[in-house]
Amino acid sequence: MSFLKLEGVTKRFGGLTAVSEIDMTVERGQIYSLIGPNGAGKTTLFNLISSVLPVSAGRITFDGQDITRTPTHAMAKLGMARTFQNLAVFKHESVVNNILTGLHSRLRTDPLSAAVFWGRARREELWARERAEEIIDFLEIEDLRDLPVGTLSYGQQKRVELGRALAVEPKLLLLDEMVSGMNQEEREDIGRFVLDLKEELGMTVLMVEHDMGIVMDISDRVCVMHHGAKIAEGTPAEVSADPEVIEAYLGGSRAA
Amino acid sequence: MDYFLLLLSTGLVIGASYGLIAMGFALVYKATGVVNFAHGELVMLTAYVAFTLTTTFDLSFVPLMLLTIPIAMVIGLTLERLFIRPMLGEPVFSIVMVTIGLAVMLRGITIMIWGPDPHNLTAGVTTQVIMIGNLPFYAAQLMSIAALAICMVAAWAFLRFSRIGIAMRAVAAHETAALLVGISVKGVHAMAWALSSALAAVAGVLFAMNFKLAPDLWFQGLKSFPAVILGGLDSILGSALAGLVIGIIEMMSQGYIGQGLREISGFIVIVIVLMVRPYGLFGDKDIERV
Amino acid sequence: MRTGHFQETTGQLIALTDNRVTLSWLAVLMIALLLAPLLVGNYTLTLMVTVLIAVVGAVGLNLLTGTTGLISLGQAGFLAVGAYGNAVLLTDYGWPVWLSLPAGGVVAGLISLLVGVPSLRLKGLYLAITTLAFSFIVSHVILYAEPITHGPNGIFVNGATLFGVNVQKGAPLYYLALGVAVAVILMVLNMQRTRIGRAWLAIRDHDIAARAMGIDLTRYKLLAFVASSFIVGIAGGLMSLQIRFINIDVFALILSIEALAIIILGGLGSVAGAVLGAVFLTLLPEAIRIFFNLILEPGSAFYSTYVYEIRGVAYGAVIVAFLRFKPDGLIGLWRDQKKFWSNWPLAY
Amino acid sequence: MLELRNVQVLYDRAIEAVRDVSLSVPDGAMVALLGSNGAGKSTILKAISGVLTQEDGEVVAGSVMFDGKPLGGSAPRDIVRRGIIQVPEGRALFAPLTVEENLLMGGFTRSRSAAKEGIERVYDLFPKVRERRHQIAGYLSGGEQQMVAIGRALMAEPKVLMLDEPSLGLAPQIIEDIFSAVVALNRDAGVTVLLVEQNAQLALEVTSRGYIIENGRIVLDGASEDLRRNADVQEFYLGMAKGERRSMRDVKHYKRRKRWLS
Amino acid sequence: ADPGVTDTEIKIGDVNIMTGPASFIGRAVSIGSKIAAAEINENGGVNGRQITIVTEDDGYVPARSFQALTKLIEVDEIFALNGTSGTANVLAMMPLIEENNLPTIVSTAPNELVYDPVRPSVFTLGASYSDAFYAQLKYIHENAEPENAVYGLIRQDDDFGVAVEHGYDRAIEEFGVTDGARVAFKKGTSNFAAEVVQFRSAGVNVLANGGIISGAANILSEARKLGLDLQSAQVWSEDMPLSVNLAAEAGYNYYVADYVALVGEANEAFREKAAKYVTEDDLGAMNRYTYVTYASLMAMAEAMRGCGEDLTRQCTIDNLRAMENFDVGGIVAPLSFNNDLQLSGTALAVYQLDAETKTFTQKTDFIDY
Ligand SMILES: Nc1ncnc2c1ncn2[C@@H]1O[C@H](COP(=O)(O)OP(=O)(O)OP(=O)(O)O)[C@@H](O)[C@H]1O
Ligand SMILES: Nc1ncnc2c1ncn2[C@@H]1O[C@H](COP(=O)(O)OP(=O)(O)OP(=O)(O)O)[C@@H](O)[C@H]1O
Ligand SMILES: CC(C)C[C@H](N)C(=O)O
Ligand SMILES: [Mg+2]
Ligand SMILES: [Mg+2]
Repeated sequence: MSFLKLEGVTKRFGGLTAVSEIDMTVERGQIYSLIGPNGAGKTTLFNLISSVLPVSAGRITFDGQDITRTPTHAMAKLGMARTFQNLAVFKHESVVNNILTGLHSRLRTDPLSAAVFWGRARREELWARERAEEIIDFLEIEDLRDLPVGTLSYGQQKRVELGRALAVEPKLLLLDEMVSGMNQEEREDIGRFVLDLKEELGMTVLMVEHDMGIVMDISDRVCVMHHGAKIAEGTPAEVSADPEVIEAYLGGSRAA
Repeated sequence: MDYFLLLLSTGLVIGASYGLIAMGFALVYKATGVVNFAHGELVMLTAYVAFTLTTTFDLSFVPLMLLTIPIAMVIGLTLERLFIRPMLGEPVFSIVMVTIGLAVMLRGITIMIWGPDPHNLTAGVTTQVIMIGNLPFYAAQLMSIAALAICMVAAWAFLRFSRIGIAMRAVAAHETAALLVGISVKGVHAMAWALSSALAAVAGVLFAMNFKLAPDLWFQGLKSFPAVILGGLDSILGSALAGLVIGIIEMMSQGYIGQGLREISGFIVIVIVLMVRPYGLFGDKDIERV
Repeated sequence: MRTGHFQETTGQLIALTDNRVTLSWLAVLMIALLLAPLLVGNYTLTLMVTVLIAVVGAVGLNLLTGTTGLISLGQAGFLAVGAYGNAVLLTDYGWPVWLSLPAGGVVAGLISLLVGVPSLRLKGLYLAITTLAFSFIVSHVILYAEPITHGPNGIFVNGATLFGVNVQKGAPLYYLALGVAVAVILMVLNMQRTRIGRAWLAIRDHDIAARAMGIDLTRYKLLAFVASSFIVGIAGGLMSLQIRFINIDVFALILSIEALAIIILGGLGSVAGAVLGAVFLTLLPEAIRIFFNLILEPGSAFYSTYVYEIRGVAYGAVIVAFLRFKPDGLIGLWRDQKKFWSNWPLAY
Repeated sequence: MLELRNVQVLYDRAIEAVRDVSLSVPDGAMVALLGSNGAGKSTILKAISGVLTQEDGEVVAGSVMFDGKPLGGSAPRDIVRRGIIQVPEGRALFAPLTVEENLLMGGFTRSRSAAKEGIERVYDLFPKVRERRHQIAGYLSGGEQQMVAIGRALMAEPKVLMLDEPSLGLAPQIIEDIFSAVVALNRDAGVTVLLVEQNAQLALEVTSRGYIIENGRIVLDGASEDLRRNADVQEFYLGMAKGERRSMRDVKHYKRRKRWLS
Repeated sequence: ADPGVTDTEIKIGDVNIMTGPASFIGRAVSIGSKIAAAEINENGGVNGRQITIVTEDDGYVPARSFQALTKLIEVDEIFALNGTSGTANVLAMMPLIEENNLPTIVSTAPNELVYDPVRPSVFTLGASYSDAFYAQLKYIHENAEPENAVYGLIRQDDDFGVAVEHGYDRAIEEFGVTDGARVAFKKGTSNFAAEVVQFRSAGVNVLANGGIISGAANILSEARKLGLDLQSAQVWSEDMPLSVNLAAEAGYNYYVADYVALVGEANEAFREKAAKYVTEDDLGAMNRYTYVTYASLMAMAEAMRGCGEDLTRQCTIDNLRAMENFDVGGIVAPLSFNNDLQLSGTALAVYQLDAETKTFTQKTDFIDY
């Protein structure tokens, strides 16, 4: 049984079909990349999978459940987390608070116990803080910990977003152009890190990237979208050799 | 039928007044993203200025407006310069609060200058009753409706034929980016305030002519909120139209239901409309894309 | 003094404050507040009660507007509901005040759902005007629901006693208000350092990302409405206890605007800011009055004609001037001071 | 010539983002500014275009000179009128406006007819944008937005073009198009270019000179060619080991602590 | 001794509408106090003690009235209260008044809610709005009623409006006339077009016009537009010069019933006296609220005078309670608080406006209704 399965998934915005009848299967533990020209519909597809937008047609199953109509906020609990292409951080909040917010679905504190901050609320907060600090350490943003995220540089904010998604401890992690705005060294780190997520935690990672370096190096499978439709799928090698893909996306000289 | 038509005609009169005030709100909101809580006070203040002008110089309506409007614009520019411009780049919330503080000041200053006594403002306009068909009107009432129509056409032309209209939206949408393309954010703000004050003057004078001039005139600003919201905060023409709609709804709800509902009917209507259209009838939706 | 203070355990990180200096100052403040009735006159005590009520109301509004980003101009409406809830239950149904006061809050909380549910999709000023509409509608309903609310006649609020002591005036009222204020502040501070508070902040900053993090917008927005109105309702109840007479004129629109002014001047989103703002704005008219008494000859012509209006103008001017120089509010001023002293003498 | 002399920038009067930075961009040159996240690249561009105040930032020391005259204190509008145009990072489009309106605003300082022509040129450069001309800009895909942002800057017919990570989120092919367009502008129209870019490979290929900034200070500068041969630059900015491109699977040094994964 | 009294001074408090659109009332009130105090002080004060007035503004907001009175009691230590703002404002001050046994004469809000139930230290000067409307309608019914009379009522939807409606009810019932239409409006309304259309379609020709100031004027103006032939009864606020200025334009010779002498010798004498004590400006700002406040302070002084050297609140209250036929120069009917409600000055005269000349003529004597 596939981990994430899309069948005939379609999204229309008025007259524009941004995603058109996509069938796609991601297996557990895979690093699966989604590539394609600008405006191909990759982010939209992410939005459909993470239920940020409702599908116009089609069916999505995740970990054995039909999630086609599941509300967005239920996704985290099901084990799905994502980052956003255009930065969707909580600007006025500190880095710690951003990451703690990622832990939301893993905590249960109710308003009453929160109000007295006794018992569960306190225990949970202690636990959450420790998790958050680990993530902060790991991303090497200790010195930014208490700064409002809105004042950070673009790349720093992306990192915070990644931390926030990791805090969910998802089974499936969706990364939308994670490495854009990062330099090579940082990209390599992220690449290495994604591999570790897969290898050591068995996490499944679905990523959208324009950086062919990282896509070709670490993906298990690559799916290519163009004008909302899937035009190719396969291993990195297969895809990069596909003439249609070269024509539509990679362009002559830069095919990696 | 007669009953209905009478209600309708009076609805247009008060509606025109809401529309004119609402347009001023929408204009400033469109360019600055700020609801100017002092707009009602501007309406009041400019009406008082006109009052002083007519009583001092014995002016008739047209010269009065020709004199009042530029003065209003100068007032608007001055307020913008003194109170709003220094807040450029600060959170919208704080700027809105500044307009609230400004409103408090203007209310007090108006009473300090002109005293609390209410006045008639006729501006040399006849108080004879004019019949249109079998519907009676005062001249000043017809002038309100006409003024709304004229301002709507002017606003339409302005927005349609100048890049400033787009620049205003650009400034409200992204101040920094507007600066980076060479738009003078200050200039756009100043212009919005000047034009909005001009509208306030028209609205204020006509309101005072129809409903007396008193230091509670500022309250019409609040009373026009339903129109601004119904039309869509940033839709200048939408607000104008919505003003008429609210005016008519008020008259109808009083004429057919009563129970003091009239004064809140506009607010009830917007609550209902917003449930269906969260950005009013013609407002720009917030763009939410991730 | 503050430099060199580092947190070493997670426990310290989640504590409201782990700073001994802060704690000692708070203790001093608390003691001073507890002793106040012995030290100050009746009028000052009445003012302090008014301040405390404003604090409660502001902390409540701040939860909705500052923390969750849902702008409300409906404060007067919620105050009215809470006040009427308390007054009717206390006076007409003979409930004890320890029940009627929170019950007023509960009524306000429940009624807030009436505005909360239709407002779920609304943003920014559209929501603000809707809450304004709500407060107009509330006051209309109160006026016309004569059998319950006594309509235009208003209600005299009497007979609130705790342990046999009348808590509607003097020191007992002060202690009641102080108790409520402290409880509310602690409660809100506590909520804000749990996932609930963070969910609210997340909604304010980016609602889509909030959803993706597992935050149910409907639930948390409504929770913000209910929690905020509950608190504001209690502030309303306290108002009714203090003034001892309510009718709809008591809950004029100006209250909504002043409440917003309080939290903006205090510093949006911060409980301490709401408290500072409440103290500042409630005492401002008093300060202005004293100021004018000092500079003006009593009996001068100017005095008799204009002094009252000019106080109002001064009130507006202080708000404007303050925002001009400190757009992020009193809490910003506070933080600047802290930053300055903790970095002093080394600049940045 | 655009020149920064010992510039220091503070945010909120407290956070020092840029310290003692001097750099110069000669007329008609293409210069790259590289550095890791948070190094201060965007801050430098904002200091030049005069929009730091929008974020409570301030140039507290040093000066920004253009053609021998200081830019400091000029309104952003005047800086734009002098031909210095910045493509802001993260696109910063006017979201509720249509694509065409966005472009039109890019030509705000120019005449109507010039703006009309400009729009056509942008459409020719980015056919994708022409397709989307009547769409609300806020709903475009990330890459499409980036194209509009660049197009909008070109509308002003810049003398100096400052690009803040123009390749961000763009498909490889489009990146190539943009870079060749910028190179062409530089070559044919003599437009001076200051390029902030994470894609160091590309940036050092097209520019003649490069600055590398870390923690708010310039740590390295020189001819782009020389930089490309510098071992550190190769290691950290170009992803090469011993002159060869290395695969990410082989990245072993992975200096991040693994604690979190345990 | 009680607070507010020294060997040389008695402090009298005044909480009033000194700011905002209704501040002409507060201003007129303080002029009344000023005249009375000046007159009393000139004549040797109250047993040698000079009267000082301490005024606080409430902006017509009840919560602020409460605060203001607290300040007057606690900080200024007033002895008695003589200016009391609107109805809701008095009610908000009531607990404090009772608690401090503060001698109080309510003169600007003679509302049933204020004097019934009676509070020991509170005295009310004036007729009720209810009686005022009844008086006018009665006069119209008996002297000026058109053929086929159809009555109509427009009133505020608050305590004040309720009182107006009571008078209307009483008239309708007593005269057995047709009740054509009743409408309520919210305080602050300025546009009454729909209401007047309602009156027209109901054929109303006798109107109980509960609008105040520009409201009343706007109602009449709409009526003129629709060509209504009206006998109109007004709130007494419509006899203030500033209201007349607004409303006369509509051309209706409307009625008011008031418990002050608007015309005649007493009024002239009062104006003459006033000219001695206040400025030109103040003279222009005088209106009926000046007269009533003057009258009530004179009554208060009289009561205090009766206590001799040993002035206490209780004694003042007792004297007020015993007051009978105290003459205040005819500006209101002689005052007698010695009744169950501690209410006096209830005798009303009906006046009619001449819209041309903007002057009133007195149509009836002062009569109790
Ligand atoms: N909410 C929306 N309303 C209208 N059109 C939309 C909306 N969201 C996306 N689109 C359109 O759908 C198309 C696909 O957009 P999407 O963001 O999915 O592209 P993408 O593949 O992620 O591109 P990029 O690589 O540039 O990020 C684009 O043409 C975009 O303009
Ligand atoms: N508005 C601001 N307020 C406070 N600090 C800021 C602000 N903007 C940036 N900074 C700080 O200044 C430093 C430099 O930021 P800048 O945006 O210039 O970096 P950058 O080199 O452009 O990085 P990136 O490659 O991630 O975009 C960062 O450490 C950041 O935290
Ligand atoms: C303005 C007045 C006619 C109001 C009235 N005094 C009241 O009871 O509030
Ligand atoms: Mg995308
Ligand atoms: Mg940057």
